Amino acid sequence: MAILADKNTRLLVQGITGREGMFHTEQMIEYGTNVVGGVTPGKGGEWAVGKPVFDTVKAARESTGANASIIYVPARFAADAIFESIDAGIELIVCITEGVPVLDMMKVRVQLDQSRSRLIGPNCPGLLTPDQAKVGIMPGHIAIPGGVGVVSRSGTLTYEVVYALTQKGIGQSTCVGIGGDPINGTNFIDVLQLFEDDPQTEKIVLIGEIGGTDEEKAAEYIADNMTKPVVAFIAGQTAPPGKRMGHAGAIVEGGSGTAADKIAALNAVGVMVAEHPEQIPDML
Amino acid sequence: MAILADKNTRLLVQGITGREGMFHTEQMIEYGTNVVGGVTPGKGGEWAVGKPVFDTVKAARESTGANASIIYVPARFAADAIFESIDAGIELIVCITEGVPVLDMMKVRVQLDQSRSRLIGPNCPGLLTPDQAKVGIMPGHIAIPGGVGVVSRSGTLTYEVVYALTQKGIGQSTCVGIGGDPINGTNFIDVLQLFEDDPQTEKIVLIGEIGGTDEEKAAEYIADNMTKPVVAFIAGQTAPPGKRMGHAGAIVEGGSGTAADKIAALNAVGVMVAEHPEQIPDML
Amino acid sequence: MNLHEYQSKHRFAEFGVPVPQGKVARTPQEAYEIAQEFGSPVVVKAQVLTGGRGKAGGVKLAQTPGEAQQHAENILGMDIKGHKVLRVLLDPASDIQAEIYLGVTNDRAARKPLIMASAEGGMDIEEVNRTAPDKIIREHVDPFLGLRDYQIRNLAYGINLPRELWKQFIAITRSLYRCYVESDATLAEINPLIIDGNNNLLAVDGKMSIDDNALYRHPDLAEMRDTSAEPQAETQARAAGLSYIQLDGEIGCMVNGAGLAMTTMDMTKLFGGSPANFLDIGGGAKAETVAAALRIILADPNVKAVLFNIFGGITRCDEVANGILAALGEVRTDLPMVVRLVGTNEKEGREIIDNAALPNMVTAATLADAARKAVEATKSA
Amino acid sequence: MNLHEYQSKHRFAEFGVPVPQGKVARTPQEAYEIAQEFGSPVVVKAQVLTGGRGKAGGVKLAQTPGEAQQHAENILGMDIKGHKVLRVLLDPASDIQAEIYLGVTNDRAARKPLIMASAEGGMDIEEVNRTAPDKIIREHVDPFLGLRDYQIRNLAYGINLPRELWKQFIAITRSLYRCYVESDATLAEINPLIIDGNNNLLAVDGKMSIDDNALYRHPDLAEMRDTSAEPQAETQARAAGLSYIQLDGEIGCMVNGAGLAMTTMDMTKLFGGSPANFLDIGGGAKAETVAAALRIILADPNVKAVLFNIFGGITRCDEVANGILAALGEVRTDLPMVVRLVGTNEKEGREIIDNAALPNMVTAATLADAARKAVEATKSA
Repeated sequence: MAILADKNTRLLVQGITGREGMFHTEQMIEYGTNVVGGVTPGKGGEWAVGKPVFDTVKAARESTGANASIIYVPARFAADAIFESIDAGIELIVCITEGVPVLDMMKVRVQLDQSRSRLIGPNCPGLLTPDQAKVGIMPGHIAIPGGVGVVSRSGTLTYEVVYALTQKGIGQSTCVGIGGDPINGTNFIDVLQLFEDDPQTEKIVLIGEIGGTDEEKAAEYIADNMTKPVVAFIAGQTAPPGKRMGHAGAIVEGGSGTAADKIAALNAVGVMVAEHPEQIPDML
Repeated sequence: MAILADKNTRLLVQGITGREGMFHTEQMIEYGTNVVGGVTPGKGGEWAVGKPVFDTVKAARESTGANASIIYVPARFAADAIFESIDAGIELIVCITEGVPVLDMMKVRVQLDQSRSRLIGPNCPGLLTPDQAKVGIMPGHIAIPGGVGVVSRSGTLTYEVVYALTQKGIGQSTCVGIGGDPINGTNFIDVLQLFEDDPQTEKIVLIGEIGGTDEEKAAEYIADNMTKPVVAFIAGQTAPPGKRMGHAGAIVEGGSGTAADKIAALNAVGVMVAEHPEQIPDML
Repeated sequence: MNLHEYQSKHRFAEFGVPVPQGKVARTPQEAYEIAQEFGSPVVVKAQVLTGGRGKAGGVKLAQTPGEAQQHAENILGMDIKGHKVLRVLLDPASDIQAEIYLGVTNDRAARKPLIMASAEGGMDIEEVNRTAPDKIIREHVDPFLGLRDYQIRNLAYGINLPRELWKQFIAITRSLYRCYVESDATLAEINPLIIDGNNNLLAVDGKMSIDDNALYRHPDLAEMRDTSAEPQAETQARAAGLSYIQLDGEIGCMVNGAGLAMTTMDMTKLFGGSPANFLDIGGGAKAETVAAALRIILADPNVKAVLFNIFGGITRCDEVANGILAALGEVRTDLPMVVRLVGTNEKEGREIIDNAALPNMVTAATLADAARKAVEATKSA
Repeated sequence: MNLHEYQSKHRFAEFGVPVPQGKVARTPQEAYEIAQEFGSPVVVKAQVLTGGRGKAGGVKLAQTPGEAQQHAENILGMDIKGHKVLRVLLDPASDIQAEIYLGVTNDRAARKPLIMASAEGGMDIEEVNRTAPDKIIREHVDPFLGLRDYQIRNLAYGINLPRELWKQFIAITRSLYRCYVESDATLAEINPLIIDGNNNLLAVDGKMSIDDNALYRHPDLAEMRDTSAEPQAETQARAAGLSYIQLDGEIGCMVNGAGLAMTTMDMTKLFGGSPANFLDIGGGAKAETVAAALRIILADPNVKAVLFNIFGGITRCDEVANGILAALGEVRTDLPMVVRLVGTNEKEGREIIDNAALPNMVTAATLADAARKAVEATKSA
């Protein structure tokens, strides 16, 4: 089972002919992901990494039956690439690109909410369902199949945790990097729900960090909706408070956003929070 | 019962201090409609037609508990007035204003589709639920309560039909003028569905006219979903074809839009179409 | 409101669409001078607000200024579907290698703008739509997002446009869409968009319609309205705030409300007559409005009877009756008239008309009765 | 990226927000001249990219040019929360009758812009939010629809703004929102927006933050970045493409990835030490990047030990190890160093470090082990 990506994923790569896109496409194919083609405007009809290149997502989807796409285009084209995949009816869109402007993401969210597409990211490492599909840039060899679902706002910290699990022989159902941007496509709650519904997933590791209130909301959600055990880790306990200008941010977000607040919120609903990532395998 | 408007309607009038707004507010109150207040920016705190005036719909709703609003503002402010009512969570919005630009209405539709509000109009005579509520400009005295639902794209032609029914002693559940603009808030199908679900409504009169394909779609809907009998009339059999420029319109709308097409579509699904409006009472 | 070809292309050009550097002539002499100035073969094109000018002989190629003058002489003054040709556009003739269709319009069913392209542009595009609709590529536009580049690429890909033309095509399509939105157009169409011998795209013909309701936002466009070729009565009606369309029947109709006006026309036909016009006098029925409408109806020599059908809603029928009588004080006529007043105070209204006892005016109780009487009046006239 | 008050107000003014006609002085003499030019009492305000300058004595009223000079002398060079004051803004003093708060920011929870107003503006607005949140009126903005006038009226109504000021308030709020959107701002705040003695609204203080990710769309704003007051190391780090924040601990941290970098800092604390910095070297670990990072860490005199924590994902650990050694060839140090390499080829990477046998460098297998070793090194140093 696993969530979001598996053997049935038919993946398109938006930006397949770029340096990043090409490199990671090779890696994904090597891992066994079913990459069915790529999209680069103006290069339709060419081939890249042994896959056909199309001018538009619509044309690519019609030709390949793709149901997922991964985006490696530069930040200034990222919103348009997401809109294009939404418009073409792609079910799962993973945006690796970092540096997408916030106002662009606000518009993306409005369109997403009216669509049937799910977006992971932007500014994320993507998904890894061990031995089935790698849709992103996580190093594939650090993971093994199993019953632990991992969801994280971080990149290398996620790898650290997954690696620690694997070292102790604890396999993962799916590892999901939702990205650290203030506005993204999928948040903790969405992924927790998917893990709750996934028969393969038995336990969940949630990796948060300072900023925003997503961890606090996840805590509420866990209390109300989750039957499976969740273990958490929050990065940034020693981070200095951001140099926030003006009062608006404080008014909107209130006092929350610190690691201490998040840990307290999670503890309050019975979620154990690790002191450091290497403790996590023993807490499961 | 009836549909859309009844004794429980708590109506706001947007543009209550204008000439049109004031006149029709008087008429609506005289009919017995529960007008709870009005909105005119900059005139909050004043009174008009014996009702309190507010600066914004939000403020008016908070003070009065309004659940419906009717719009009499000039065309250039109509879209904004609709957005305001949607944003304030008004359930039923009736826009009498004619001359709203098409591009404005396209944007209104996008917002409407994301909201829980229903819009009737623009460019319509509004609603009349005999002896309960008049939300619009239909002459109240031509209608009597009963079991016939009337839905129409026209103004005075609707009155003609309602009057003909009343003359023969046939009462109406609710009379709905959906307006004749190319893009409006509520179409035939929406209202047919409401009538189908309304216990008071036994039979339905549908009054269409040339242009667009709404009558054809209504015919399909009737065949698939309606158990109550529908009688129709289509205006414009002798109207000359519009002076359409270019090919785009023909490509989009195909050959349809004529009265003959519409009558054929309705007949094909067993809907009787009157030769002239005065035949309608005898056909019910 | 429809724009002429030359107006549309000028507007397109303002938004960056490449068009021929054409000029408008009002006389054959002007046509000669323009052709001479261009120094190349020219196309002489009738400027009329209707289709089918090609089949009517309104478009001709001229190799020399003399030929251009000759064609202009033939075309100017021509009647094309009731429209008199008062101007011709002279465009330098293009080397047409292929004809593309590119148009954007509002799709009322989808409630969104729709942009369409086809490799098989030209006059037969509607036929293409009937026989091979897949050859027309369609993209709906979200009115908030606007036309996105990927949608233009979908069009280019769908019509198999040679890759070396994509950049031009994308720029032109962006421009056309921007022109459509920023003009509050209901139609902006290039047909054909040609590929010329130098592999350049050029908008050889163009059409635009503007949303009348949005003209207040575009005073520059409102000024472009050409009333010179439309029936004088329609111009007068617009000035009087009336909605009027001239037809070729015998019964002049005056009605309040468009739907009821059409129904009234239909009824005259049903009873064996024919309507001379569509005329909606709008809400209320003040004497001056009725008088203006009456003048327009009576100016039509075909009219043999006049039918008034007024539904008094908020307005009372007795007021309307007085309005009609006052109007007849200003505009006298001997033609038979049938008056039907219905709704509020209809009895009082009918009495006022009856008491006036005009020899050529009768009242009717129902619409059927009114239509029948009007038809009879034309037969016996 | 944060803008100074004078930059923010200048930007606001470009969009139509009324602001005092202030000028910036870099010396007391300039302050004297500006005050003399204004010929009225002035406010002398420290320009620093941090809050709390009022309480620190960075804002003073001056009745005369001499007083302005004196204040400027006191304020220039002041240290406010680690920020050195290099400029003062001189604004003509305003006759403040009331202080309104007006700000727009992106609400990440709602995923929309949020505009807020309060009749109780001024420095205590956050206190108002805590004690009487209803006194702050909030309107979320649909990013496609933009801020609508009725929303501004909701704000004006909600803060009980006198009706005669609505027109000004609507114009200012429209301008502020447009400035926010067209600058890709994450914050645009006027606090206070004052009502002066002539019943005019005036933006007396202003703050803006710009989305760093959107600066490519705003080269004019990007040029406004003021690095003169930030720690030199942060400027150098930005130039090298590193993400670096200086702290006051003893263990220099070099990590790939922000989350892992924070975790590494947290771990030093957990084991009784303290981090000297946050440093994310990003993806890969090329020798020149490592060298640049190492130079920045070693320039901090507080640093007593260096901790490398690199997760080799796509990059192999043996490559990273070589990168670190190469960097140490360029940047020499005697400080104790702990290297933890994990992920792809971690064994090979650790062997390379071990084989180099640098006397002051040890490897660690786990993060806990690494943190513990680094902390021990600082204690014994």
